[in-house]
Formats: sequence, structure tokens, C-alpha cells
Amino acid sequence: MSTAAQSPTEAATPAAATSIFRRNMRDFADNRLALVSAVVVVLFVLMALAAPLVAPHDPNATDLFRRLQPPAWMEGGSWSYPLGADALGRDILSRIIYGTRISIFIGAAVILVATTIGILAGLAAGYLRGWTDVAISRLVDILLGFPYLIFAIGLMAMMGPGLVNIILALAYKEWVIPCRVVRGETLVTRELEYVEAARALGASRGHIMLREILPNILSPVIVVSTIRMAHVIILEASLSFLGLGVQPPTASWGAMVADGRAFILESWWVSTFPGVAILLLVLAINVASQGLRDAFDPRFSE
Amino acid sequence: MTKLHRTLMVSALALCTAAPAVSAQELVVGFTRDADTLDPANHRNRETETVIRNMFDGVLTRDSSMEIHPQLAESYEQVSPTVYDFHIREGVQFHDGTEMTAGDVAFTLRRITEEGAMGDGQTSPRQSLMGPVESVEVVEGNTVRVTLSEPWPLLPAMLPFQEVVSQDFVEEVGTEGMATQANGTGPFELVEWRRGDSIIMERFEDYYGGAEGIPPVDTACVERAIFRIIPESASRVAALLSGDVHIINELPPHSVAQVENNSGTEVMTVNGTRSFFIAMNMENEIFDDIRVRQAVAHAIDRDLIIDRILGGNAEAINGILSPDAFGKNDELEGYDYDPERAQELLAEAGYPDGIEVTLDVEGAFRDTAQAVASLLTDAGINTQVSVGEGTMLTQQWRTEGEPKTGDMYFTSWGNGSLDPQGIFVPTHMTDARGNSAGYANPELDALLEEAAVETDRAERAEMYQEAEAMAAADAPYVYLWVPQDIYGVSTRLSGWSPSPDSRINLHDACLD
Amino acid sequence: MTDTAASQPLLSVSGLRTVFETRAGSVFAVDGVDVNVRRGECLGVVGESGSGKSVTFSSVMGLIKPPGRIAAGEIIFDGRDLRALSPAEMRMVRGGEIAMTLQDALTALNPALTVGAQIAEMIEAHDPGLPRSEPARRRAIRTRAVEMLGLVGIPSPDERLRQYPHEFSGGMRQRIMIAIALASRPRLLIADEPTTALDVTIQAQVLELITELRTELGMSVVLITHDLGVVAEHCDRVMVMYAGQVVEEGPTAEVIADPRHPYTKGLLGSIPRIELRGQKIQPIEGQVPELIDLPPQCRFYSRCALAGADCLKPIEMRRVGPDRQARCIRTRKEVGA
Amino acid sequence: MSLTKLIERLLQLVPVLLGVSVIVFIMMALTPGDPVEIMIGDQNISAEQEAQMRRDLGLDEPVHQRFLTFLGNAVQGDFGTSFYHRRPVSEVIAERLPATIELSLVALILALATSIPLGVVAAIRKNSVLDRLATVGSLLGVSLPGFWFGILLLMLFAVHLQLLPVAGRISYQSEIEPITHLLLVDSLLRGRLDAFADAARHIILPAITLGLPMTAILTRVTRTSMLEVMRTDYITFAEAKGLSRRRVIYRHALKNALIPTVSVAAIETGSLLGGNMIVETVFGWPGLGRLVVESIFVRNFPLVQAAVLLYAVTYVMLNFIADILYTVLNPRVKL
Repeated sequence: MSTAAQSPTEAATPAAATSIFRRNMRDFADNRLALVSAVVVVLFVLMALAAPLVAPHDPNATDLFRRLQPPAWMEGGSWSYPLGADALGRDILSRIIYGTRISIFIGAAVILVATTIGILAGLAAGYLRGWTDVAISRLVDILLGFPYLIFAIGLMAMMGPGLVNIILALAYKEWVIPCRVVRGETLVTRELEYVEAARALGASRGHIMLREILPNILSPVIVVSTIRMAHVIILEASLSFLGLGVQPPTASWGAMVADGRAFILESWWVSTFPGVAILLLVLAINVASQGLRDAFDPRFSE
Repeated sequence: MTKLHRTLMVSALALCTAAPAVSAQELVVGFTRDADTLDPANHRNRETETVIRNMFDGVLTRDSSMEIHPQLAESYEQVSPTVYDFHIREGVQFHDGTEMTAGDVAFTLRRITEEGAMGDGQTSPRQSLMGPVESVEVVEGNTVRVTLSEPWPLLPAMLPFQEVVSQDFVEEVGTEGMATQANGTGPFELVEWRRGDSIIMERFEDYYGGAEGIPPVDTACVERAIFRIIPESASRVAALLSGDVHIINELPPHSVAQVENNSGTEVMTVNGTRSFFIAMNMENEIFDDIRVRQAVAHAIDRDLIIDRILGGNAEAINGILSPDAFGKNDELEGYDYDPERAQELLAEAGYPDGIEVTLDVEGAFRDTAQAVASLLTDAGINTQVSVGEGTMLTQQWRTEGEPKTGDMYFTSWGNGSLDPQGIFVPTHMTDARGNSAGYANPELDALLEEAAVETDRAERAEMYQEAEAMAAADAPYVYLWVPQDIYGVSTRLSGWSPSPDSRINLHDACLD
Repeated sequence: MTDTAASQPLLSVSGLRTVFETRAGSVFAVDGVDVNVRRGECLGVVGESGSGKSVTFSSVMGLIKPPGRIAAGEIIFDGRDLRALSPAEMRMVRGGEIAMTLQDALTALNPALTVGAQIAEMIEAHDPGLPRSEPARRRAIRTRAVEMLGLVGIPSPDERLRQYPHEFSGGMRQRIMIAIALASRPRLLIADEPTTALDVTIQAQVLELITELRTELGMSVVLITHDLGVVAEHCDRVMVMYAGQVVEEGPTAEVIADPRHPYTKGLLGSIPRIELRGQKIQPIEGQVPELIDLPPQCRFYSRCALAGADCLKPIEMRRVGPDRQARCIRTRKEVGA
Repeated sequence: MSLTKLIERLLQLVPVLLGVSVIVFIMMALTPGDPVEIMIGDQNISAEQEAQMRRDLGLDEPVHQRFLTFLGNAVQGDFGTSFYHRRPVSEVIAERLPATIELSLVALILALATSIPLGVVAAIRKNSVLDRLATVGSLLGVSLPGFWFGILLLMLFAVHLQLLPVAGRISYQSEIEPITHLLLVDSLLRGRLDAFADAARHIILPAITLGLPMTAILTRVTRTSMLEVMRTDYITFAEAKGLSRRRVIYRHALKNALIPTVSVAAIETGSLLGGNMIVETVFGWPGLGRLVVESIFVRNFPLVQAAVLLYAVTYVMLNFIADILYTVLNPRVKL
């Protein structure tokens, strides 16, 4: 909440949009926890990009003689495999570092695809109304009727494993969420004066939707997207956990947790560390996006 | 507030006290999977049969060393190559108190083998397990005669897979009722089936005692036997370690040490009946060359993988048959681990710079396949593992002669009967269902066909030994190993040992 | 104050400063305000949005919550220092002795509770004379609730007790809010913009009602409004506020006839003709300054036509006639002493 | 709630269910893999026998024919026969459903019982230590991957501390004559406190794992909406009436603040059902979620189709319930 709006002095002066944006960014920066989280997210991204430079080992190099080697600080561990080794003697730290790529790439790709589709569908439904709205809204209802994981599992079974297929399987349903947000916002915005004005001036529908309406409803969409990204990362991990994720030996955190599950009684580190990685990244995204939301869109709540 | 506090404390305490005590006479099995149905004739699932087998007896059975014994039959004989007579015991009761007759046995077998006999136009999915049975009828009071349309020496080996039901009961409750009710002649009768959770059985006090050849002949030792469904292997192990269950199946190799080190539990193993191998697609240009196939065989260090990943719980094989199987050729040389030789062979075949291939595998064996792939890659056979769902790989690789896609397939074939025909024919006959390599050798085909109907055991064994040698020479597969089935058991358990067909028969099991 | 004890005011506020701490700095929403409300009188409080008039009386009611706080000042109600009371004692004063109505009855009435329940809880909280036994108590409360609704002119009040606020028209809701406020028989009613949300004819009715009830119940009324016309019709005295300060104060007739502060003058100039009343009009060019880091000068300086160099210092309230004060050094000459 | 609105609602179900059936049917039809192959397993089998098995499962007909048959039967309440259980899928689902319902309900109740008080207290003591804890807790709650967290709980409480059982719904020793098939309810109805404690011990970890994200979300929603309500005029007016703080919060604020909480709770209950399969897998809970996932893997088409339809109906009904609760809490809205 921006405090100025909240003070009962009713003294808030109208300000230009840019200064609001600047104030929002300032509010965001003032939120120390959110800032730290944003830094953590950036670190994860950098780690993903620089994986070959920072990972101590080839993530897929197996060494059966290091099978289930414990982390460095435990008996039998060594600092060249700081977090220990998995069932094939692969370095867990390196696999976590490479796994960052999968999580972030899938998270970002799904959100990008879903948000693009969602924005277009939502704009069309909310602005054009009529049968377009009916058709899109029905489709949204139908997709919402499927439990997310079941839908994704079914699609993965249909399309087979693989990176692109995971992105598609998740995006097929994920777009519904930005779509609903955009549709709702568009319904309100289309009645506003400046949109009326543009219509009166004979602007095309496409122009009105993309140039007049879209920029004004973007901030709730961005906020929703960042929150959903955290969610998608967990979903990808869940799919991998159920054995429907990326192809091995590609490291995916969810698959690492799943693989380690069988060894958890005697080799707890195999699934614990990738789980911590998921938690850290998702938590950082969530905290940062909550900070964004508080700064940009005080009225928005999940 | 304080009152609420106290209530909370009390309930918390109540929640933390131990579960109801396990009685000495209750034997609990931590089991991987629930039964699909309780109808012995209406499933195709091994676990389902394991459960059912404790409530239903068969005409014949096996002991834990796979020896066949008459069970509900007193004896049986082969009248001619196509006719078998089974003399059915008298005085055996079903759980509902009615007497089991030869008529029930004939009814049971007809229900399985006749088309549409399950009612509603449906045929038993177990029909194909009964081979070329033409008719089943009662002759001379207590004798059931099974007539085959062609000689099939496997019949006695396959009959332990079928359990006897009561004709009256089936007619009363119908096939649908059979799915959830059990009225067998077995040592335990059904108390309750909690779907997905547990199957609770209690001792059938009027049990006739079971197969004469498998002592003790008596009612079951424990009062109750319970199958608890615990699919997660770590949870299953945990349940064993904490004493909640007394037997667990599919103990993961890496948990063996833990179970052994825990006081009160121990590990039991038995050679399984499932042979693991890698099929190389011979329709593929690369693998059409025997030198490439041999190179693959030389590149895999089976002992290393058995030792490191399977915890030593497997036996390497040089042919398709399990070491325990009838007709196993013990003289086979096999391909030793020799990566240099592999590279030489590749070079000879025209691939001095190695080859790029994929290895298809089902998710459950991805680790092992990954290890195999690393070894292959080290030897110049750059192998990418591709994990697929079992059913999709089946479609891709079990084409029965239709064109196949893919390079290599890490797979296995189970052979519960341990009779060579059950594994040799489907995997090595031209265009057979399990012939994923696309291997075609008319000479071998002829030999296998001949062996199938050969009734002289010694003769037949020799034929299979020859067949194994013939196949090994062509190397359509890399024969890997037969893993042991590993069980974790409580030290309180006696009178039970694991059986290669992975049955868990609890008739003689006792707890102290 | 040199007033004699006989005419001691019912409410006497002096030197009130209410501050809101914000990230941008301290906002002095009320900055040194003195108010006197006499027994039985109707005091009109006039000012634009942000002038501090609502905050002043929220402070009196003890309704200022963090990040706001009362930094200084004395609030004496009927001889008691309200700032020294315990929270429980203050609760009895609030609602019981000083009641308040808010600008918009639509938002001030709880949408999820029936009108009856909302009146009943007021009676229950402040009437010590209610019977002990539960059924008798309920009956007494109900009778009184019906009586109150009847008093403010709600037809068939008995049935309408069960209804929710949204089932009433705007004017009705305003009456209900007044009924609730008066249900405890308070001695002072603070009516915060009671008519802004209503249309013209209803406005008049509601104001008539307040005036009627004031004489009938013998209470004092503070009428907070931005509409001098309303004050002219209904109030004995008027107090004009600007940017957190009182700028002029005096008997209504005199102030209207002869305003002594340019701001009051501006307000008067902007009184719309009767047919336009209720419409919002920007009274004077310019805007109320932000109340953060104000320079020590006349706060009306930037908008004042009379502003001169001597206005660039703090300006005090001055007596400008019997019972009149204003915060301007320029208009003094015109008064002529 | 007018009757026409109710009928309108029910009619809205029709296109959704039809759409869901079409999609799930197409998905299943396009999915490679053959249940007959799975059933045959490692056996050599004649082509006739294989054809026979396919015919028995009704898989010999072309897809569009199968779809029409499915629709025609489904309208009459017949969802087909489970390939593996060889019984009507409705029966198989009905047997597994109570476990899932019980787990979801307990998770829901846990979530509501912790999130609402926590959200309210966090809001009225904004910026207090408790508020900060609630904020951190709710962020953690939505960020914890359920499958991993479940495993950790299991390891800690069931394996290392051995305080709770590792798997299942109830000990096999506890036998309760079923009434509702919800074990916690039945054991109480039968006056079996021992069985109740037993069932509670089994359900607690899965319910916490399942309910955690929902608890986190609802805490946030409650806190936000409570803060918003506390800023409204009617709260100021209620305070101006001199009411006690307790009364202002619990009578005036809470009822209004709960409106968004209830809507979100209804929607989240839908995702609770979706999250069941993970929790059921980890904790060996004999519910529907696990069965559906297994059924997808073994291409048990009729069961998957029926279960997905059931999920869709549940989802629509939950929205419906949310609407009803909305009107109950919010007299302004008339359905």
C-alpha cells in the first residue's frame, strides 16, 4: 500500500503516470525483503546462464564408484562433490546448477506463451464481446474444469516426454489465468473515456485493443504472471516427480527429488538438496512478486 | 482457555501413542500394489494373483523352489500328448462350507478357456495362459480331463497360474460379484478388502491342509494375514524397520544394508524369473552388422553394474534363459567386458569414429540404462538414453514383424513358469511379439517349434541348449542378467521363503 | 478565553495538533486548532477537502489510528479531559455522549448486518437502564429501535428493522444513520457532511430533521460541511478551516454578512444559487498546499489576492469583533478597529 | 436463490461437461499405448486371442463410434467398465472417493481453522511479530513443493521419530462398520474413540501437506481483506458508536472480510482435489487421485474419462457453492 493514498488528509495530488511509476519503483526498492529476493532470483538466472562455468563437474558424468557419496561434511564425503553424489555417482551440486536452467527456462517459457495467448484471448473476449466472448469464456470454463496436474499428465502421456512438450502441456491450461484477468480488466477499460474517444476517432479494433487498452491493463497482468511463474516451476517439478518430465540425463529438480525419494532412508541428500533449491527459487520469486504487487497494484489480491 | 488447552494436550498425547498393538498371530505384508479384482479368472496381473493365491488354491501349485505339486488334485497324469487327467481331492471345502467337486474344477477351467464364458459375451483375459485347451470335462466322478488341440508340454507348468472357484457361488453372485468377494478353498478367507489400502484375511479353520508335497499339511499358522498396500519403496522399508509389517516385497538393493543392519529384520533373496537384455534393432543398418552388436556386448561391464547398482543381487546371463530355467545351456561363453575389442569391432564394421545411438528404456530402469549408456559411450558407442512409458515402448518395439523404429531397447521378459518356451519363443522366433531385435533365423524357428511339442524332457532340454548357443552366436541381444527378487522380512518370521515366481504364499508362515 | 463559567462550552478543544507520519514526512493535518461548542448550539464547520475539519472531530472522538496521532492539545468535554480517559471510559463517551454520523450512509452502514442489529448494538452499548433479564432486555431494545426509526421518519419501522441497508434509499439510509447516532441520546452530535451524498430535496429534509431533533433532544450539533449555504440556514455559529487551521470563526450571520478572511470571502463568492446547490464547484483558483514541511507563512498565501510581503510570517488568530476571530492581517484595516 | 438462477446454473454445466468429455476423449484417443498390450505383458499370444481381448474391452470400434457410445451410456449414468478391475468404473471410483473426500475435507478444515484466525490477527496487529511470521509463513507455504515437503514430514515424523504411521488410512486392526465411509466421522458415530485417534494419526501428515498451500493463500487473502475492511467507513462508524474492539472486529469486520476468503477457498478446494494425486502417492493414501494417475499410465480410458468428468462436475459445483456462500455472507447480492 502506498502510504500517501492511505492517509486521511485527502491531500493526494494527481500526478503524471511516470511519477507514479517512479514512486512504485521506489516503494518496491524500499521493501528490503523483496529487493533481496529479486537479487536471489537474478542470481539463479545468472547461475543458469553460467552453469558450465560454475558447475564443478559435468552434470551427467556418472561414476559408479561414487554412488550415493555423502556431502562433503559427512563421513565419506569430499569437497570435490560438496553436496554428495546421486545413485549414478553424479555430482548433485552440478546437477542442481544445471537444473536451474530447466526450471527457469520452463517457468519463463510457459508464462511467456501462456501470457501472450491469455492477453490476446482476454482482449478479444473482453473487447469484442458477443460470440467471441462466449466461445472463449466457455473454453476457459471447460479448461478450468480439469484439475491442472491431471490435464498436464494426460497431455504428457499423449505427446510423450520432452522439454517442448512440458511447456506445451503446462501452457495449454496456464493461459486461462492471464486470460481471465485481461478479460475482466478489458471489460472495465473499454468503457473509459479515452477508449470511447479513440473509437469516436475511428481507430481500428486492433489498435484500440493493443495500443489503448493493453498498456493500461498490463501491470496486473505482470503481477499475476510473476506469481504464476513460481507456480509453474512447482508444477514442472511435480510432473518430473511423477516421471513425466524432461528426458534424462537432463537434470531437473523435480526429477532429482523423485529419483532420490527411493534413497531417502539412507541417502537423504539426494532428494533434499534439489528440494531446497526449488523452495529457494520459488520463495524468492514469490516474495519479489509480492513486493511488485504491493508497489504496483495495491487493490490486487489473489 | 485452560480447559481447551488440556483437551488439546490430551488429544495430542492420544495421537502420539502407538497404534493398536500387533498381535503375534497377525502377519502383515507390505506390498507394492493392490489387487485389481478378487476374481481369479478376470485379470492379467501378477500382484493380483499373489493376493488371490492366499484365498484360492489351484489344481496344481509350486513350492518355493518352483517344483510343481498337485494341490487340489491328488495326482495327475498325461494320458496322451494331448490329454491330461487330474484326479481331484475329495472332502475339500470352500470357505462358504460347500464341498469342492471335480465339477467346480471343470467349471473353473472352462470359465477361463471357453470364449464368452465370463458372461456378457466376455472371455477371460487369462485364456491365452491356458494354451491350446480344447475341452475340459469330468470323467469318472472325480477326474477332470483336459483335452488339448495340439501337444503342449507346458500345461502342468501353467496350471499353477489358475485358481479354482465354486460353480454355485459364481452362478449366484455373477462375474461382477466375483470381483469383490472371495469364496475359495485356500488357507485364508477374506475378511475385508479396503481398496487401495489393505486386504485383510483370516485363517480358514476347515482348510484341508494344502499340497501333500509341501509340508506341513495343516491349517495356516497365523490367525490373520494382511496385505498392506505401500507403493513407495522408502515407506515400505520404513514400515518394515519399525515393525509394522513383517514381509516386504521389492526391497530396493540400496536398502539391503539398512535392513540387514537393523536388529529384528533381515534380507531374503531368490533368483527371479525375469531376464534383462538389450534388443538391438536389426532392421537398422548399423545393427544389421553382427560386429556392431558384438561391440555393444563387449562394451558393457555387467559385473560392474550388478555390483554397483543392483547391489550384487543379480546373476549375469549369456543367453536368454535364467540360470534356474529348464534347458539352460551352462556352457555358453558370452561376451566379456572389453571396450578395446568393442572399438576394434566398430572399426572393422566401418565405424572407426564410433556411432550415435539411442537407448530406449522404461522409467523404472532409467538409472541402470544410464549407467549402461555411459559404458557404451566410453567405448565409442555414443548412447543417448530415451525414457518412455512402458506402454508406448511396447507399441514401438513389440511390433510382431511390423517395421520398428529406434536403435536399442533396454528391456526384460518375465517367465514365471521357468519353462524355456515361455521366454524363448516370444523373444527369438521370427516376428514373435517380444522379438524386439527383429531377429530372424529359420533354423532356430524350426528348432523351437520342434521343442515346443517334444514330450521327452531330456530331449527337449538338449534342444533348448542348442537353441541358446545358436542365438548367442548371432547376438541379436545383449543378454544382461536375471535380478534376484529381494525381500525384507522380520526375524520373527519362520516357515516362509521367497519364491522365484514372486508369489507370497502365507500358508506356512509363522510369527513368534 | 475569558468566557464566564456560566456559559462554559460543552466541548472545548485547544491547541489541537494531529499528525500523520508518512514516508514522505509528517503531515500536520490539524495544526493548532481551537474549537468551542456551546450547549444547545449548532456549530457549522466549513472548509474544502483536506482542510482538517474531519480530522479535528475524529481526534475529538478518539478515532485517530496509526500512523496518525494527536501530538498536542487539550480536549475538554463537559469538564472532563478526554485525552486522559482510559480506553473503556472513552468508549462510553464515544457514541454515548458524543455521537457521530459519517458522510455517506451507504458505506457507513455495515452491509452485512440488518438495520435493527445496528441500532440495537448502539442502544445496548450505552443504555445502562436496560432491564436485566434477557427477554425483557431484548424487548426494550427493540421498542427503542422502533421508536428511533419512527423519530427519523422511517415508515413502518417495525418491519424494516429486519432489512439490510442496501434495501433502503439514500435518504432513508442517512436517516437511519442519524437514528443510530441518536439512539444513545448523546449530548453532542457531530454530523460529518450529512448531505453531500444526497440529492437536493432529500438534503433539505435531512437537515430539517437534524435541526428539529436538536431542539427536541436539547443537544449540541457540529455540522461539518463544505457548503456555506447549509451553514447559513442551520447553524448559530460558523468556523472556517483551511489547511489544518481555523481561519475565521463567529456568529453565522455576521461572518456571512462581513467575512474577515479572504478565504471565507472566496467561499461566499462561490455559494451557488439555490437551484444549483449541492453541486461541487471549485471555489477559488489554486489548490490547498500539501501539509508537509509548510513554510512558516500564511497558508493561504499562494491563492490570496491580497497577499503581500508581510504575509510571509506565521499569522495568528486575531479578534475581529465581539465573539469573532480571523487569521488575516490584511483585512484588519478594513475592519477599522 | 431463485429457481431460474439455479436451473441456469445447472444448464451451464452441460456445455462444460460436454466440452470436458470431448477433450478428454480426444486426448485419450490420441495417446499412444495400448491397454491390451499392457494386459498381455510378457506372453506370446495368438492374433485371434489378442483381437478377442480388444473386442472384450470395446476397443475394436472406431474412435467416433466409441465416443458416441460413451456419451450415450454416460447420459444414462453408465461410464463403462474399468479395463483392469472389470467392473463399472463408477463402482471403482466410488470405492476410492471417500478417502479422497476425507483427506480433502480435513485439509480444508485445517486450512480454514488456521488461516482465518491467523489472517485476522495478522491484520489487526499489522506489523507485529505475529503478522510478520504469518507473512513469512504464508510465503513459505505457497513455495514449498508438496511432494518434497510430504517426504520430509514422512521421514521426520514417521521414520525417525516414529510418532505417526508411514502409510495408509487407518490401521488394519481398526474395523469400523461404515456409515458415511469417512473414517473419522464413522468412528465418532460408532463411538470408537480409539479408531478415531488411529484414523487421525494417519490423516494428519497428508492433510497438512495437502492443506499447506491453501492455508498460506487463505491467510494472505484474509489478512488483505481484513485490512481493507478495517479501513472502511462502516468500521469507523462502528468505532464511533463506542462499541468494544472485540465487537467491531468479530461482528462488523469479520463477516465482510470473509467474503473473499470464502470465494477463494471454494476455488482452492478445486486445486486441493488436483493436488491430491501427489500427496496420495507420497503417503500411500488409497484415494482417487492415485488411481487416476495410475489409470493414465496403464491407459485405463473409461476410468480416466469418468474421473475427469467427476472432477469437472465438482469444480462447477464448488463454484456454485461459493456463489451461495457469497450471498449468505453478503446480503447485497441476490442470486
